[in-house]
Amino acid sequence: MTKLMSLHDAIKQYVEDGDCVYAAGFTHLIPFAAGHEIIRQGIKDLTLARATPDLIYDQMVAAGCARKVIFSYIGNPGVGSLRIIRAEVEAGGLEIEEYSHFGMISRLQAGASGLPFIPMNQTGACDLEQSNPNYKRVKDPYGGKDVVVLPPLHPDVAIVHVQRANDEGYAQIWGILGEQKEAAFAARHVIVTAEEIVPDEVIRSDPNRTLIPGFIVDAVCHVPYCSHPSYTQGYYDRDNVMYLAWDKISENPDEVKRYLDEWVYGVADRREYWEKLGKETHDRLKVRPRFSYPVDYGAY
Amino acid sequence: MTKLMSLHDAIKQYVEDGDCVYAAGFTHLIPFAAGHEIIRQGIKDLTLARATPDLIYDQMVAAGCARKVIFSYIGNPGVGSLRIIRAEVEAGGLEIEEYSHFGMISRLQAGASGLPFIPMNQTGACDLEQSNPNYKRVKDPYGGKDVVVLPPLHPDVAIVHVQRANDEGYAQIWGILGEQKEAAFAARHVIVTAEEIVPDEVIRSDPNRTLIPGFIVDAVCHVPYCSHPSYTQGYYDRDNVMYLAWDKISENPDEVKRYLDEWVYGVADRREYWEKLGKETHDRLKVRPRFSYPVDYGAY
Amino acid sequence: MEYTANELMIVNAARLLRDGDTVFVGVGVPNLACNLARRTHAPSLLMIYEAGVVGARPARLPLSIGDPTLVSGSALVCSMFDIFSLYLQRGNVDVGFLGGAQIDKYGNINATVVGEYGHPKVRLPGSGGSMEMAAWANRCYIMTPHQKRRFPEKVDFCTSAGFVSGHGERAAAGLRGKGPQAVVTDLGIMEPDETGEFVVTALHPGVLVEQLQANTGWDLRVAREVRVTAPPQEHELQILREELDPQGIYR
Amino acid sequence: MEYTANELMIVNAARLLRDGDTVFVGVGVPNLACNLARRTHAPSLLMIYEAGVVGARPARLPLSIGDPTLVSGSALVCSMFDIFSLYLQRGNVDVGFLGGAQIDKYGNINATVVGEYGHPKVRLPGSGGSMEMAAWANRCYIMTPHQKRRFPEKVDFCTSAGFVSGHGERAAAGLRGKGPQAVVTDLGIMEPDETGEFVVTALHPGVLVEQLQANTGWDLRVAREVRVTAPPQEHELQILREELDPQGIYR
Repeated sequence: MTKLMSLHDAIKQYVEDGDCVYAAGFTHLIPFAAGHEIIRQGIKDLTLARATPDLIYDQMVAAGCARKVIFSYIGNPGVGSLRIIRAEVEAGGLEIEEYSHFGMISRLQAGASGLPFIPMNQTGACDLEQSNPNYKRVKDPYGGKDVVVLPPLHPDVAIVHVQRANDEGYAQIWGILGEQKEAAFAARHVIVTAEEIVPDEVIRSDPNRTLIPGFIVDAVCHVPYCSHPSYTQGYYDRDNVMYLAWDKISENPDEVKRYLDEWVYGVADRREYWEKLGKETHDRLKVRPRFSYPVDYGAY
Repeated sequence: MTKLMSLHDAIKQYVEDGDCVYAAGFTHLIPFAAGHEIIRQGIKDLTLARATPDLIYDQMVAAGCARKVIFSYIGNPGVGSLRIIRAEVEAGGLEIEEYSHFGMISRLQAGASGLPFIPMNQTGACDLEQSNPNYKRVKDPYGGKDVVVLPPLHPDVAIVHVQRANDEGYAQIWGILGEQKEAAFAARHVIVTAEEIVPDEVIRSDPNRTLIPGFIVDAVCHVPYCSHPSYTQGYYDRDNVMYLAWDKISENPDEVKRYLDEWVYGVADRREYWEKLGKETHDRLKVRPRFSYPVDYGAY
Repeated sequence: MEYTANELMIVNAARLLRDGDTVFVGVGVPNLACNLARRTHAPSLLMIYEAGVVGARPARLPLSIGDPTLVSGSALVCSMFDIFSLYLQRGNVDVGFLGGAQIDKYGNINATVVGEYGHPKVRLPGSGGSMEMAAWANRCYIMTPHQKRRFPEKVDFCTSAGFVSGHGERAAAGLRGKGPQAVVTDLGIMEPDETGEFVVTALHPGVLVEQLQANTGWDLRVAREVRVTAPPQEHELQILREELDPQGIYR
Repeated sequence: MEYTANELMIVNAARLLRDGDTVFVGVGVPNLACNLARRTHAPSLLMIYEAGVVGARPARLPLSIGDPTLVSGSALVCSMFDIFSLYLQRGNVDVGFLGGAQIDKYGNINATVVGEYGHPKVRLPGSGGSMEMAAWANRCYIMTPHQKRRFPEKVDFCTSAGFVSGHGERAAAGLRGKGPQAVVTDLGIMEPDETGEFVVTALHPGVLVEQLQANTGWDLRVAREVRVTAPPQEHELQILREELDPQGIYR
């Protein structure tokens, strides 16, 4: 059964005011197009969860979509601060819930596994543990050191961008996997955005590559270039120029407003956004192919 | 640095009397050649751990290699009993340690993760829990039901068969993955057997396919047809005829002795074993190719 | 049309499946029931194997639950750890099929030992994944020939939980699934009443309640309304015999 | 040959790495140190990135720790959950590189907040993976410019553990790794003494102990023997400037 729909419709149907949203992807495959669509639809009071909020949550906070951010690293990777989130936190205008990377993905893993908690070994760094009441300790019943535990995270919606999916939502990813699979299994609803919608036979030619099964997916959206200025391995490069530019833009609220007006509110969808970026940017982000050696599953 | 050596040398160097051995593989990729080499070298008092002991552990028990079996399903899959192990257990001649599948692989996952325990939700079936003191319960600190926990399993040696590896031990697997990765990470030593030793560039053309990193591997052995009568996806079929035949052979101790004499002690290595199987069997197990669509990682 | 006891069980089990169900499949008769349902009233039934295969489309009848024919052309293959945690424990499996040497009044199953655990009279294969399947699949079905030794009042060893020792115990242990919903035998169908005890709810054509009682080890109760199952239809038997099991292995 | 403060730190950090080390690499200067070591005395150094990439061979200098150039041609890519559990927590990482806004006398690092957590003066990016790296990598190295505000006696917030408040506390918490083994700055190198306190053990050429003291927020002790580091060699600088960072981003 096809779950294909426009990204506009998927956001409309599955993201509500007040939801906890997990837009997945560690540097790679960040679904910027979905974040922009959420901004355009004026959705409010979201709890935005991501290991690395990245530019997309800085923009969503700037646009007034969020009341809270759950994270483990709140920087512009390789550049510096996320200025908008940082300013809001310093001003007390945004609620935060903070983990280490392992803590954050352990919460997702617990959610994805239907478990009440996941144990981690102690790290000796207790200040975060003491600042966040979700952290608890459990005695090792085999007599070792106490372990640190965290409860499951069950986002209302996970948004997961992938290289290719079929119309039922079976999705294949290569390159950095981040927490894509765990976010999808942990969430109540799953929106898959894909660079390509491929025939079922492509997916079934390589079932070990499939990370997400269609039956946990609610909507499949065909959104080429969804992750710009993040990237999709094999499809286009990371736009480091934009990551550096945001550092400047976000210094100045007027510039931020101008950016959102032009690049988010000013375009109807991702296709318009990508066209607007222009040939020079397209060329700069183009990637030469480098194919995997195929593997033989055998016809049994 | 190459870790290539013969299977004979790898077993000689890394498997000692009294060790806990985990020959991995759920139905798929069972390293029969390694089990036979252990029998030929007359290694004793082993603790044999596997979710599904399968024919290989039945044969190793018959040959007197084992003092204990750790398992979660002790049958001949799709056929019936493992008669030799069953008879030994009923006669009290073999120590056992028993789990459910999830319990067994949770022990490996805990071992692979460096954790003192892994939680599982309750199953309501408490008889096994009460028969095996490794099972314990832990209170959910968030107020839910108690969880069931198991401690890590750290085999002395894991033996993992794979489709292809480079000479450093970076190993790629497709088809049923079973607990190959977890066994390798949980163990103190790792022996990788491979259908093919491939150039580094083949591995590096598809890094997402690599499940085991070379630096945790001690020995890499080139052993084509290592898993017969189990199978290697894309390389040869499962020999169901042999699985059915073992059910008869293992009814009669004389037949078992004759089998071991002919097919284990009577051959020097896997190459001789495979040749001895003969053309008819080779033809019967041949598989027509069915390739995966390649994926593009991009040249960045 | 004539049919065998196995065919009767397979057809009746297949009818319990709903279109769109995700089913944790074992080999043998459950595999045939699922494939029959897929080819009749439940074309979008999704088959999951504990070996880690999702959406299998086997081209041949597999002997083992980890056969390569399950993999080639399937939609997704993952590790066993993932299949048990992300799929089964997370609640993503609708239906599990169970079997065992003994099934008791409350649907508890013994697949471990006859006799004492430490000194077994008969050592059986053990749980495999059935302990978890019985606990966490949304609903379970049991298929077994109707024989007295298979239906003791209480199992020697509880490998997988039915309603333990009465309704409410599943909830007390926090089990996600609703437990066994039917035992399909070659004589009829038993379903749990409000106390969790299995009672006769359906008889196969021509079978009398007395036959079930004679082959059951506890004082068998009968539901207020007992239906008679429709006999296996010609098209069902045709699919079974011609497409799914042409060699008649499970006939 | 002339060299910059960054080059001095990178070269000295590179020399601490051993051939065959598996290194959990961050971007920026640690990345350069690892690549320099690989091209000089440690050709089999293995680079692991917290994004899940093992054995990367980046063809260009990545801006981000998750750059696609790290993936193409690498030996293995896995999930973040795997990299933190199977690699880091399991004890498969030899070396981690750490940095932060504050480093104290016991090598504890603050990358979270300046001021109070609930009402921060400066909100920093937070832990990322550094909490776990500091705990579980066999040994850690810290690279940072030598400035007084970066070296308070006690950090405002302990994002990742050094020796906590003295030797023995790591063992008491059961931490797998040995903790920070050196702080490499642009003035010299500090290493922990038997109490876990960082003391001066090496000075870069031409630097005096007094300069370190003037730029450190605690009463800095000096090891009995203090060596002078060898200046960056021509071939080291050449590799850095011509191969690794031709645009001079980290010069």
